[in-house]
Amino acid sequence: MCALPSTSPDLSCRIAGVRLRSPLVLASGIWGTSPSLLVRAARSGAGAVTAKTCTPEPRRGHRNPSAVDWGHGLLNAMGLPNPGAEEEVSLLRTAAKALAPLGVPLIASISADTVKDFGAAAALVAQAEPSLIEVNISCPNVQAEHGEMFASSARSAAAVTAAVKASTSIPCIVKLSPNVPDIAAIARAVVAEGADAITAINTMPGMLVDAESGMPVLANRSGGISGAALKPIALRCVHEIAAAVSVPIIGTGGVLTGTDAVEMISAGAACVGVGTAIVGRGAEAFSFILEELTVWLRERGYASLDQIRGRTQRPCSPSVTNRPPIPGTHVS
Amino acid sequence: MCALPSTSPDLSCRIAGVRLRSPLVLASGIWGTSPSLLVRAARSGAGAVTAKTCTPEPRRGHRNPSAVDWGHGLLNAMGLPNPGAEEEVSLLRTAAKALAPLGVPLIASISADTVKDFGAAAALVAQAEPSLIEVNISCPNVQAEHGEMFASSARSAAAVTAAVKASTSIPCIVKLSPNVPDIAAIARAVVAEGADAITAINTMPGMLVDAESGMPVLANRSGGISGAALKPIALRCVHEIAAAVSVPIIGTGGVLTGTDAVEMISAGAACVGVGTAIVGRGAEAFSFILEELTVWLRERGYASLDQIRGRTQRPCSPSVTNRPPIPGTHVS
Amino acid sequence: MSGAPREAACQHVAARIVEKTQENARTVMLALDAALECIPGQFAMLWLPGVDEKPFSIAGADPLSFAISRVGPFSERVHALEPGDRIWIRGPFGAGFSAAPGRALLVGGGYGAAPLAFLARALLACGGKVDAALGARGVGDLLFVKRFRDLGAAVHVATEDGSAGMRGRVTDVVRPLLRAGGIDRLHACGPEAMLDALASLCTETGTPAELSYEAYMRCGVGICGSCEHNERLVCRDGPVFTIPTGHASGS
Amino acid sequence: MSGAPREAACQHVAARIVEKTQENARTVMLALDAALECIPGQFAMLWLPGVDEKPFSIAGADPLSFAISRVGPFSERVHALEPGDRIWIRGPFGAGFSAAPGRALLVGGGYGAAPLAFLARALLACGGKVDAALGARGVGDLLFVKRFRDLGAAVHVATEDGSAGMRGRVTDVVRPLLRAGGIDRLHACGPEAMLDALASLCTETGTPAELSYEAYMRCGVGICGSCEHNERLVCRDGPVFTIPTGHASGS
Ligand SMILES: Cc1cc2nc3c(=O)[nH]c(=O)nc-3n(C[C@H](O)[C@H](O)[C@H](O)COP(=O)(O)OP(=O)(O)OC[C@H]3O[C@@H](n4cnc5c(N)ncnc54)[C@H](O)[C@@H]3O)c2cc1C
Ligand SMILES: Cc1cc2nc3c(=O)[nH]c(=O)nc-3n(C[C@H](O)[C@H](O)[C@H](O)COP(=O)(O)OP(=O)(O)OC[C@H]3O[C@@H](n4cnc5c(N)ncnc54)[C@H](O)[C@@H]3O)c2cc1C
Ligand SMILES: Cc1cc2nc3c(=O)[nH]c(=O)nc-3n(C[C@H](O)[C@H](O)[C@H](O)COP(=O)(O)O)c2cc1C
Ligand SMILES: Cc1cc2nc3c(=O)[nH]c(=O)nc-3n(C[C@H](O)[C@H](O)[C@H](O)COP(=O)(O)O)c2cc1C
Ligand code: FES
Ligand code: FES
Repeated sequence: MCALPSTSPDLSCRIAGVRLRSPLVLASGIWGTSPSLLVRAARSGAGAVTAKTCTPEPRRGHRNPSAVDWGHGLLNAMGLPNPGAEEEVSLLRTAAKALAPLGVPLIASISADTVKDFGAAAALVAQAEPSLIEVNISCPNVQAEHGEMFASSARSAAAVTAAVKASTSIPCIVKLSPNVPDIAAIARAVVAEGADAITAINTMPGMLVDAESGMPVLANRSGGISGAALKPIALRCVHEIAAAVSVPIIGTGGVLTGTDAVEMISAGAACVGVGTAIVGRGAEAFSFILEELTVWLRERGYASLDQIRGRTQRPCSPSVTNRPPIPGTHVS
Repeated sequence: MCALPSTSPDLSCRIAGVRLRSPLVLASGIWGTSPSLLVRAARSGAGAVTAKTCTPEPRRGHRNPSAVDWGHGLLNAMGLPNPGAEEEVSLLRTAAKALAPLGVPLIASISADTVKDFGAAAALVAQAEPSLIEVNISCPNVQAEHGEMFASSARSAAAVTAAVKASTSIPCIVKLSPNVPDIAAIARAVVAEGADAITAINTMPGMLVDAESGMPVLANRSGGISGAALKPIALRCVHEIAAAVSVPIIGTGGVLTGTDAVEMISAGAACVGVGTAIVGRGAEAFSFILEELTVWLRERGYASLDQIRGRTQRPCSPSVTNRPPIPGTHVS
Repeated sequence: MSGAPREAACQHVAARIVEKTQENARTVMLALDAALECIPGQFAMLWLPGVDEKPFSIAGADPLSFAISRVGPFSERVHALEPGDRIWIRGPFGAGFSAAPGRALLVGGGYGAAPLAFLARALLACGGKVDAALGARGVGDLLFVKRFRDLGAAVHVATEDGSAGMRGRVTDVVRPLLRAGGIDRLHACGPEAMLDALASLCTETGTPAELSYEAYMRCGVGICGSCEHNERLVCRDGPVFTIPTGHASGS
Repeated sequence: MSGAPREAACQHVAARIVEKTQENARTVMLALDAALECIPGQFAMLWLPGVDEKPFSIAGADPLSFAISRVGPFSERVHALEPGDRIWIRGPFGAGFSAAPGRALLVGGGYGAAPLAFLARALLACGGKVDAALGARGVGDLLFVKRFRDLGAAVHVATEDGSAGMRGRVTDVVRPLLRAGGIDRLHACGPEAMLDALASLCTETGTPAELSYEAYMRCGVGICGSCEHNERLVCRDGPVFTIPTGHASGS
């Protein structure tokens, strides 16, 4: 072990020209768009906060049960409850004002049922002048026009990106979904249309069943998996996207500890989304994770996040050792 | 609670005309194709056993680490080590002979890099006269001709199915992958080409990162998630497939207990694949799960699995209660 | 050693109703055959598969009980259940009341009394003294008067229509009690307007207080933000909040 | 209370080498700064990221130690490490030896002695007596002669080339010991041929035995079937098997 350097490591990072003093980003949908709760996340240590996804029209969301802790994370189908993009603008304005003195940028989040409406929603929330706009094409709990998420194909993901880019000059982040065969291809498609950053990933579709009643646990039957069970899926997606494109990635999914954040940045993330950690660690999750990350870096003498970013991309030397034997050939 | 009926519930089920005395199926890749280990699974309570996937040529598989228990299941990239289809035929023959007196059918499993080779592999293993042939188009640890799994698209999945069906009259089961936007569409495509049953699901692609070295933990970098973390993904896939097609489904993924088996059958599975349970519960996992399932059914007065199958498909009455309020509108 | 993996603490448990008691015109008490490790003031989610899931205060731990007032479609469905029927629960959620010796005044508005008899037993068990002030619109909404009397508490009643006790609001009976002094702590649960009035009274008289709030709940685990009340999450920071600090109390 | 979630028992831990001791011509003993709760006969996987991961017997628990013989590319890489360097471990895996009082004969072939000094300490601690029979091709492959002597064990040595002890195989020194009687139990680890010969000897003389086998390991957790040996999984049912039953021993 080397002696601890007296200076703290530099935890700042950048997304599309926006500087974050901490790499932890409040994930969309966590704590809604309540300005006071967004401020609470910022005070706890979030370097940026993402508002709840809003849609052109208000949505009531699904009935309960809408979120269940199943022991390996959370399964949720909130159903995007939100007051609609117009009302959202005033919430975002209030939030941005409260966040400014803290130096914490606000990320708006939008979703819609059609490509055109995505553009309109972007133009609308842009009025509140958020630092960034996240384009949620990957919510598993709402249906798009063709019955599939826009994040399902490179073509539809690109179309949404183009519509949003044409509607606003605020940098935009496209949020991708894990349940596709080749997430890198989707990433390339949205970057080709001008996406300034990528959030990877949204939840993975899943279902829980209550054995006694034989009913799905969620009122919406299926929902999205987040938390611990999502981490290896997210790490794999981030690793693949980082190898395919060069825009910054908000690595999101199952980051519960400082070590998880190290792993996510090692896989190539510019910064790290945090959501479900709050269920296990409470509202102070950000400060805990930030402290753990700081100690981890300091103990190992790292001065900045750049020094650990993308390490999973390094080539390894598999020819060093003998190859495994062919199995089964000796079986009697 | 009702009094326990004196008779045991009927645990038998059918896949494509083949009768299983127990609904538990040893999943492919567990314990390889060693005849003595397949017999061990049968003795422990498996109603059918699936051999390790074989490929036209022998494969050494990947270096270690090739399987890691990460606390929420297993991540593995064995890399399909197998002695090749020709050698496999003699292993399958030995296994089938040993299993016959136990009344436990043998399921062969094949994979290949091209549609044509799938057909050839099917014809080859058919020589050993397994009761069923499982077509593994969903191994995340090998690459197909076009760089994607055959299970990734309805078109390629259907092509493989057609090739296999043309090569053998043994009923075939197609094994699907969860990382697609719409698994029901793939299921419909393979059933249209004559698939006699479906196994859902294979592992979900994921990656673990070692924070200290910044390296992926698996020698193959990414691998497949199985066990606890996979269960809600598998339940959702089985539910969606059962709603789309009427062939039997071997519901596979994260079944660790008798209650898990109940949930899987409730989601529409004809029978239940078991793999990673062995890591936590040992070689006797089958007998434990079978006993738990039996007790569960008996305590509730169910006489057979038919009485609990597909309960998640029942309509619910969401209009009974008031809809949730639109959020955010009262925020100060 | 069958090595069966443990279940998550917060997944649903299918409980069976073992007893159903009519408490007032619109409230039944359900005793269940399940157990939750909990303290007074915490709540659970009650689920009827295919119908809905709603939050209810834990009204007793042994047996696990809930006092359910019929106010709408879900509570109506629950009222239709009989002993032997199933109801699904998960919990406990939230921060409860703290139990300390001294003289405590428990203030319940309508079905807000639900967690307070449970709390009274905990207070008495740790050597405290209990007064209860119960308010409602009319006698048909008054909850737990007999239960508190049976516990030996002094019970002060107010109804808006004067059908029982003093005519007026529960704050009208609380005010003189607080001003008279001798109350070490106030614990209350009920409608927001009542809680806000009590908060002013407690601030005025310097009485430490724990107030249990309601809010519309979705996730119940502090992540969705649906239950925000004055910058705090009722499901997680609360439902019990202390004044004047506004911080969560209990464990 | 930062509420940090627990890590899985079987994930890799990055350990640091604190001591490196040359034990014979091709074997080094590495002491690490990590801890594993384990018993003698269990093994761990040693991982060098980007290189490979291989199974090694735990040669001591305090400090956690491994005796590594240089036989190929991976063990060569491990030999190149120095104190202060990192090596990754996960485990323990498998079923170990059982420790009981009485007179035990420990038989090691080559680096098969690796778990036996650890076992000797456990046997002595529970009141047992220990004889050791160590065999190797030549003196350069003999392992732990001094360690066993330092523990007070009677040490019997055989080398095929006669460069130390009796010329011959270790079974040649074991045979008379077993036939003479007085050995309550035999524990052995080494090449399969040695173990099979010992199994016959033990059956012949009615000596209960625990034999530790090797096999090519992939998963290490009993799921892939790679390590099957006589219908059993070496990584999980073994590596220690009892004869004549063939069942796993230890905990
Ligand atoms: C922490 C907490 C503890 C509670 N404890 C009790 C109790 O012990 N006994 C009891 O009878 N009631 C209790 N309630 C209120 C109970 O949740 C509602 O009465 C119930 O949800 C009404 O459902 P409904 O379909 O019958 O009526 P609805 O027509 O849906 O609603 C009637 C009223 O209840 C409110 N409400 C509806 N759903 C919720 C929800 N998910 N969360 C909060 N409020 C809601 C509505 O805003 C409306 O004012 C508690 C609420 C909370 C938040
Ligand atoms: C349960 C167990 C305990 C062991 N304990 C020790 C020990 O304490 N000290 C020690 O020096 N060695 C031990 N070994 C053997 C050790 O794993 C091999 O020496 C090592 O893997 C060789 O790797 P290599 O690249 O240096 O040589 P290679 O050239 O890869 O192999 C040399 C020899 O080791 C065998 N081998 C290679 N990989 C494995 C594997 N994954 N599992 C089993 N055998 C393998 C090969 O078949 C070959 O015979 C143990 C093996 C097992 C199974
Ligand atoms: C309760 C809940 C609500 C969510 N709502 C949204 C949302 O509105 N928009 C969105 O893009 N993602 C939403 N998500 C997904 C998260 O932003 C995040 O991508 C996911 O939870 C994975 O991160 P985690 O494991 O840290 O929670 C939601 C997640 C949860 C748990
Ligand atoms: C070590 C291991 C090896 C596997 N090998 C194969 C294989 O060869 N062919 C295949 O179709 N599936 C293979 N699988 C996937 C399983 O058959 C099964 O679909 C998956 O593990 C989910 O089930 P589980 O959660 O019960 O393990 C393998 C899984 C594991 C853990
Ligand atoms: S109900 Fe979701 S945060 Fe409280
Ligand atoms: S190494 Fe995989 S079963 Fe033993």
